[in-house]
Amino acid sequence: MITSTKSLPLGPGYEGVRGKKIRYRDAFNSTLRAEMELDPDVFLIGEDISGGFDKDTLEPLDAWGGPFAATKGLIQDFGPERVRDAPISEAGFIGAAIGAALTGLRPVVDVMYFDFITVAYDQLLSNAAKSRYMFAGQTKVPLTLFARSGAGTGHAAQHSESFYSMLAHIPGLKVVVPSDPYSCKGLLAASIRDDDPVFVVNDKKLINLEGFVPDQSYTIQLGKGRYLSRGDDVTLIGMSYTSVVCQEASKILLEDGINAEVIDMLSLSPFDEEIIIESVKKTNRVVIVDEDTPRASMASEFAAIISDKAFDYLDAPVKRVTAPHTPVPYNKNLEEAFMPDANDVVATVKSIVD
Amino acid sequence: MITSTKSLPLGPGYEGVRGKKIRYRDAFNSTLRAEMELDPDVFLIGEDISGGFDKDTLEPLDAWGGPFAATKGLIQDFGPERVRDAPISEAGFIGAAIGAALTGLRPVVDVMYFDFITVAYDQLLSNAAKSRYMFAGQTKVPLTLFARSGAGTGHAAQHSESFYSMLAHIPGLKVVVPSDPYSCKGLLAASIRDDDPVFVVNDKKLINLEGFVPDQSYTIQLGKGRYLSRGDDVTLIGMSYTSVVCQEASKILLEDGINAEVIDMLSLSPFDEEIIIESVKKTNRVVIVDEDTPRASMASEFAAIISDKAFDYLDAPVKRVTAPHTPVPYNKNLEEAFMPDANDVVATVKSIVD
Amino acid sequence: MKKNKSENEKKSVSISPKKLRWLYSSMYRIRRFEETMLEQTFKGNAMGVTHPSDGQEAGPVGICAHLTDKDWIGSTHRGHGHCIAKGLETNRMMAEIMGRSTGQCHGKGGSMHIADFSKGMLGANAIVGASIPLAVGAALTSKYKNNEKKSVAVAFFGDGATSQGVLHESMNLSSIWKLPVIFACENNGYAEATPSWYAVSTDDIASRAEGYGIPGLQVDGMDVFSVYDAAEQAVKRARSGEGPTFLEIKTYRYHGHFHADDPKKYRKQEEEDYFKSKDCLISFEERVTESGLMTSEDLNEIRNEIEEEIKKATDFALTSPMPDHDELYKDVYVEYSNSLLGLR
Amino acid sequence: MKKNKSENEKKSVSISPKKLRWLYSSMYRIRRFEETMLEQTFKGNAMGVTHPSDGQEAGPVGICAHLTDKDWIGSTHRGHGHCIAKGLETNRMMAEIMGRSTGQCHGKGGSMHIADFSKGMLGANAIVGASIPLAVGAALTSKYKNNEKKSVAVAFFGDGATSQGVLHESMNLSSIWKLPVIFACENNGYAEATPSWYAVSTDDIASRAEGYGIPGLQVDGMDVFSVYDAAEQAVKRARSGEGPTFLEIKTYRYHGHFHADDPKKYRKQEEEDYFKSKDCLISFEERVTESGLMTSEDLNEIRNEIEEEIKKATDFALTSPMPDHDELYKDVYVEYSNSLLGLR
Ligand SMILES: Cc1ncc(C[n+]2csc(CCOP(=O)(O)OP(=O)(O)O)c2C)c(N)n1
Ligand SMILES: Cc1ncc(C[n+]2csc(CCOP(=O)(O)OP(=O)(O)O)c2C)c(N)n1
Ligand SMILES: [Mg+2]
Ligand SMILES: [Mg+2]
Repeated sequence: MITSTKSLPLGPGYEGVRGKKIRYRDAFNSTLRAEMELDPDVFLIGEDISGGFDKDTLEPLDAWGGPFAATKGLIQDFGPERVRDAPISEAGFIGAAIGAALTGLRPVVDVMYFDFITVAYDQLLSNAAKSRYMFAGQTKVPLTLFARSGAGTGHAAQHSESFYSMLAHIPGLKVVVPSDPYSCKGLLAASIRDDDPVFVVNDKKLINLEGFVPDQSYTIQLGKGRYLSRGDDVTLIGMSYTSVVCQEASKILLEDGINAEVIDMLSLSPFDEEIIIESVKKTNRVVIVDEDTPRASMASEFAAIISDKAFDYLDAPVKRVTAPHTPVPYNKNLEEAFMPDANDVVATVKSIVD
Repeated sequence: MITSTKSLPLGPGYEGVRGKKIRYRDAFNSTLRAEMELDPDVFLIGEDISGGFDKDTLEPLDAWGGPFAATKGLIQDFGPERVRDAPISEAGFIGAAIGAALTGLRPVVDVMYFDFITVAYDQLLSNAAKSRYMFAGQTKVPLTLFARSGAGTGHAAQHSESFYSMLAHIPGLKVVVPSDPYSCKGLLAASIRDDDPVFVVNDKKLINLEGFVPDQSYTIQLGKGRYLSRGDDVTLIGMSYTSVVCQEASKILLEDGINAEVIDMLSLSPFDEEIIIESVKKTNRVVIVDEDTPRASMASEFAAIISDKAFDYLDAPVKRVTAPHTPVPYNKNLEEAFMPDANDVVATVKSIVD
Repeated sequence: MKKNKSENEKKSVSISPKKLRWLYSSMYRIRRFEETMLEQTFKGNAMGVTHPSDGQEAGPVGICAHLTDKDWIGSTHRGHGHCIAKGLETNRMMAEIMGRSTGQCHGKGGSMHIADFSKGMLGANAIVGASIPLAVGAALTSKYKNNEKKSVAVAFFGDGATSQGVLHESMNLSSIWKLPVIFACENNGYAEATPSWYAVSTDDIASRAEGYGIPGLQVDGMDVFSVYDAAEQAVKRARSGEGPTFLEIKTYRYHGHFHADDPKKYRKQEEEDYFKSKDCLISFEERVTESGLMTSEDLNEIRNEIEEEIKKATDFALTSPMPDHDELYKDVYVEYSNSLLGLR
Repeated sequence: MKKNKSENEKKSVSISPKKLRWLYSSMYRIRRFEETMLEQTFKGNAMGVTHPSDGQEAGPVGICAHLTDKDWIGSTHRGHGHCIAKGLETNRMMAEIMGRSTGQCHGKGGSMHIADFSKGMLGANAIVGASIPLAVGAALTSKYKNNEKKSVAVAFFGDGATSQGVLHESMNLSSIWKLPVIFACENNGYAEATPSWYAVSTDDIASRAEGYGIPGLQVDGMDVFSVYDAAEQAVKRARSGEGPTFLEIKTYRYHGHFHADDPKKYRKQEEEDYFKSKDCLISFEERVTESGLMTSEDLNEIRNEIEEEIKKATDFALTSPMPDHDELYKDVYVEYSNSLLGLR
């Protein structure tokens, strides 16, 4: 049922498969390790991923296990060539990673906080995403980047962004947003093995989430969403952490007799148009939930696709529940108000379900 | 009818007002000049806007009149302090412009090609757009940036972008897309006088477009769209150059007895929700036309707003005609296929009008 | 490059008693603010991550001693010291860290974004390197207004930030434009856990400035008099229209990178001991009492005043109300408009 | 810093006849390619803007003389010279500029994006400075594969690009990582119409490299032997694992910034005359004929061959078909998928 060659877009339903309950962060770390073991061309670049060096022995110290402990233990086992600690030069080392990808390696870059990608935005947009096209397929850019998005930890305006929609806008780039340990493993492995540049967005609020993860190696096909629960009354579309929010909302709705179908997009570019259309054709109502700010966002995109391709099946306005069009505030009450939560979703569903 | 204090969202209809037919580029240049004369705190920064210097006399030469001749003649009259030629350091000098804006000046930055803003993306997103919010209104960022967007001139993938939707996504930033000499003057003046950071996007295909421009000073309120033509059968929504495309399409459609209403958005952030809703409520059908690539774009945003707030009035799927999800190719046939044209719009309209 | 390694033992004599008092009280204020803030962070009263700067006090204090409210500074994630040296009020700073409505930014900015434009403090910045060009811009305003004498700008940043390209762009710009700006690199030897000997390709960061036609000085950042002297030269240069100066301030942070970081994991005890033996407060105390410029009582009195101030600041913060919900939507744009703000 | 101003008159003697021939034919090929391309641009046969590099031939040729197809170069908007020096075929280059399906990038890249990965040419880049870290990355691959001996990387860029922060980041990275990379700055005195004396805060760009622990050499870019010698040292350093070198190549572009730019508007005639008097082809011809290494007939023969080649290349390009419409959608991703590609 689960094989390493077959993709598993549908998530749960893997009873009988050997595995265990682990945290999202551990799924991430062990997948990085597995992919590095699998392919000697896979290597890491990022700030502080060696966690310092002993001044006398020059040995890496792995003081932090890398940002968010994502790379913990890897420097010891793979050494500084494969776990390359970088100065604070995002444009420089992401550019170098692209150059390495163009010449045959498979770099995996820890961007730390999602916000920092803006410092290297030109390298990402003009080089990573366009090289293959401009050079008519002479080359490919098997680059993976990962970073932590999202509000909720009091990191304020410059460390809490969820602007993945800007990345999904860019032709040539792929974007995935795993929402639990299972999808974290499958999507990270798929991203690293993919021959195009892929940005893996990890919401900070998911990092300690626990969930069942099969022991064996597997990938989840990029561009496929999954159902987290089935229902007839309304479709809830989540991505990254809002998939958790949608599940919470669906439980509350159930108490009021409303059967929500929850879709977890998993990938934002490419994204799974079919699953959205299929579900909306059945439920005839949809609420899209996104922590990114609303304007020209993935929430807008899904709404646009639905209002075009499922138009005849819609019984109610297409609704979005998103962050407001504001930066992320520091104060935790304000920050909580910034993030869409289950109550916001429930209220919106009730406004379109009679 | 036209006054410098009142805004003019509605465009044409200014018969009796003194003015003349001039090119878009000349409207731009003379507005820059007028705003510099009006306010001594307004100054320009950009690459090559002095057009070189005589080695012996150190006199600026204005060899090019600046990129696209936008600043022609200004260095002579305002001198190098107010027309500050910058090295190729977009992050540095846009950052410096933000710093100048924070401390009381009103910088206007020539970014040259739109694509280059990615080099300074962090300064734009993390500093220009967020400073006022993070610092709770202690300061403001009266910064204007302008750049040339769009395909059609054989500049290939890195000089032809129209990714204004990414900018419109950013809370704290404003984005305007004038589409003729008249709106160019009114929106540029309004942008420079505005106390928030505003990005003025000029499509290269518009630069030599001629149109009537009143002699007097006036502004067009940011965030207001306008009708370019009225009709009952379908609403066409254009922005920047696609407003021209929509007008062309409406003429072709008229021959087939289809009365299109053409809306020119003029501003993308904030944008004129009311005009869209008002029109769609009347026509019940809409096609959004955009040269930006489709995913998480302004076309998506308008579709999302319509499918939410005008849902009950829609008689057909909400349609987008955009560039494909690809970089801009060099070859001119391919480049032409990349850009949405009147035929694409007509075909799409016919698919939803019976 | 001129090195400037506190050979000037005599310097302190020429500083006015009032200024001496200011130097000490500012350093002590920073020290106690940071220690108290850490306590409060561990009690759960700060709302997010905090980056203490204790140990590094001499840098900002020695520099800001030459500045007025009309001068500007740009700052970083490790910015409380810069703020205090620039004259910000500790109660509104503490309130900001606790996310209160009385905070410097109404609780919307937090520890990494304290700003006070009335004091010439451009706002701390949490993107490494990103505030450097802002200071260049403030210097540009000064030059534009023909105002170098009254207004110069200082960009504070760390050794880690020297790896950001925007620093180099800023140096080149300010050099060709002869702007009144000072690049103040607080080299505390580490960027997070990464030592500067690994990440920075030179052990003489100040010398890089020469490639930009900017004088570079290296100063002992544990000695406020060394910093004071070097900054005096730099500020004078700026105010007289001669352009930028680069100061590399060799210093040390006593705590970890952020509140919960244990620096023992990547720093040697003897290194810490060495810097603590040169502590800016102790060395100041010794110097001024030995030379008879101040008495132990003077110093004691200052310390007591500051203890009191910080206690009051903490109480002020703890008892201040949270911001209104409405603050979420305010200040995105100058004109407050609901229709701009999206969907909820 | 070691200056290296073509004092080495004798050097040419030690270069093999075959290599000498290659140097001359490559420079002449670039010259004639650029002139022909300009003609074709003015005839309307190029599809967009073109940036000729004639005058600057000695730089890329003197450097690429030491490289093989396994070595990598990164290039710029003014990249035809780099391409030709690196061994790309002029017919497929000309076809690319004319947007033909037979072009190096099927007509999708154009003049500013010619690439040939089989020749170690990483693709020209139209964002100033942006290809520099790509070359660093190619050098990283080499080091990763323990392959410095076989594969080094050269980043070509202009004086204007030295103002981009990413250059400085790249220097620091390659210095601390000891990567086999050469920073080849072609200082032609101008970035568009802006002179480097205005925009660059030093008149010794190479000296900046020292702040990064990188040796910097300044060479006469009108003399291929000077470049050849300096590049020899730099490539040797790279191949032996000693790390990066910075070469500042003082050169001149004979034409304007792009095809339609008239440089007379911002450059003095005597400056142009000076550089033309040092023309790399003429000085080469003089040197080799005077020293008896080659005869005028040898040179003549080479020129005739190249004339023929360029003529053929132009015909090839002019008679090649345009790309299929389908090319618009190809190569966005490795797996060609319509569903990824949007709405039309
Ligand atoms: C662009 C960017 N990259 C990475 C970070 C994460 N980060 C925050 S502080 C820091 C280290 C900064 O070191 P340094 O400049 O020496 O300042 P210090 O912390 O030592 O005061 C890093 C890497 C960031 N905030 N911004
Ligand atoms: C990031 C960026 N900014 C501006 C430009 C516009 N531009 C193209 S070439 C050029 C001048 C480059 O000068 P230099 O590096 O000296 O190279 P040269 O043209 O002299 O060969 C400029 C400003 C660009 N392409 N990219
Ligand atoms: Mg540090
Ligand atoms: Mg140049």
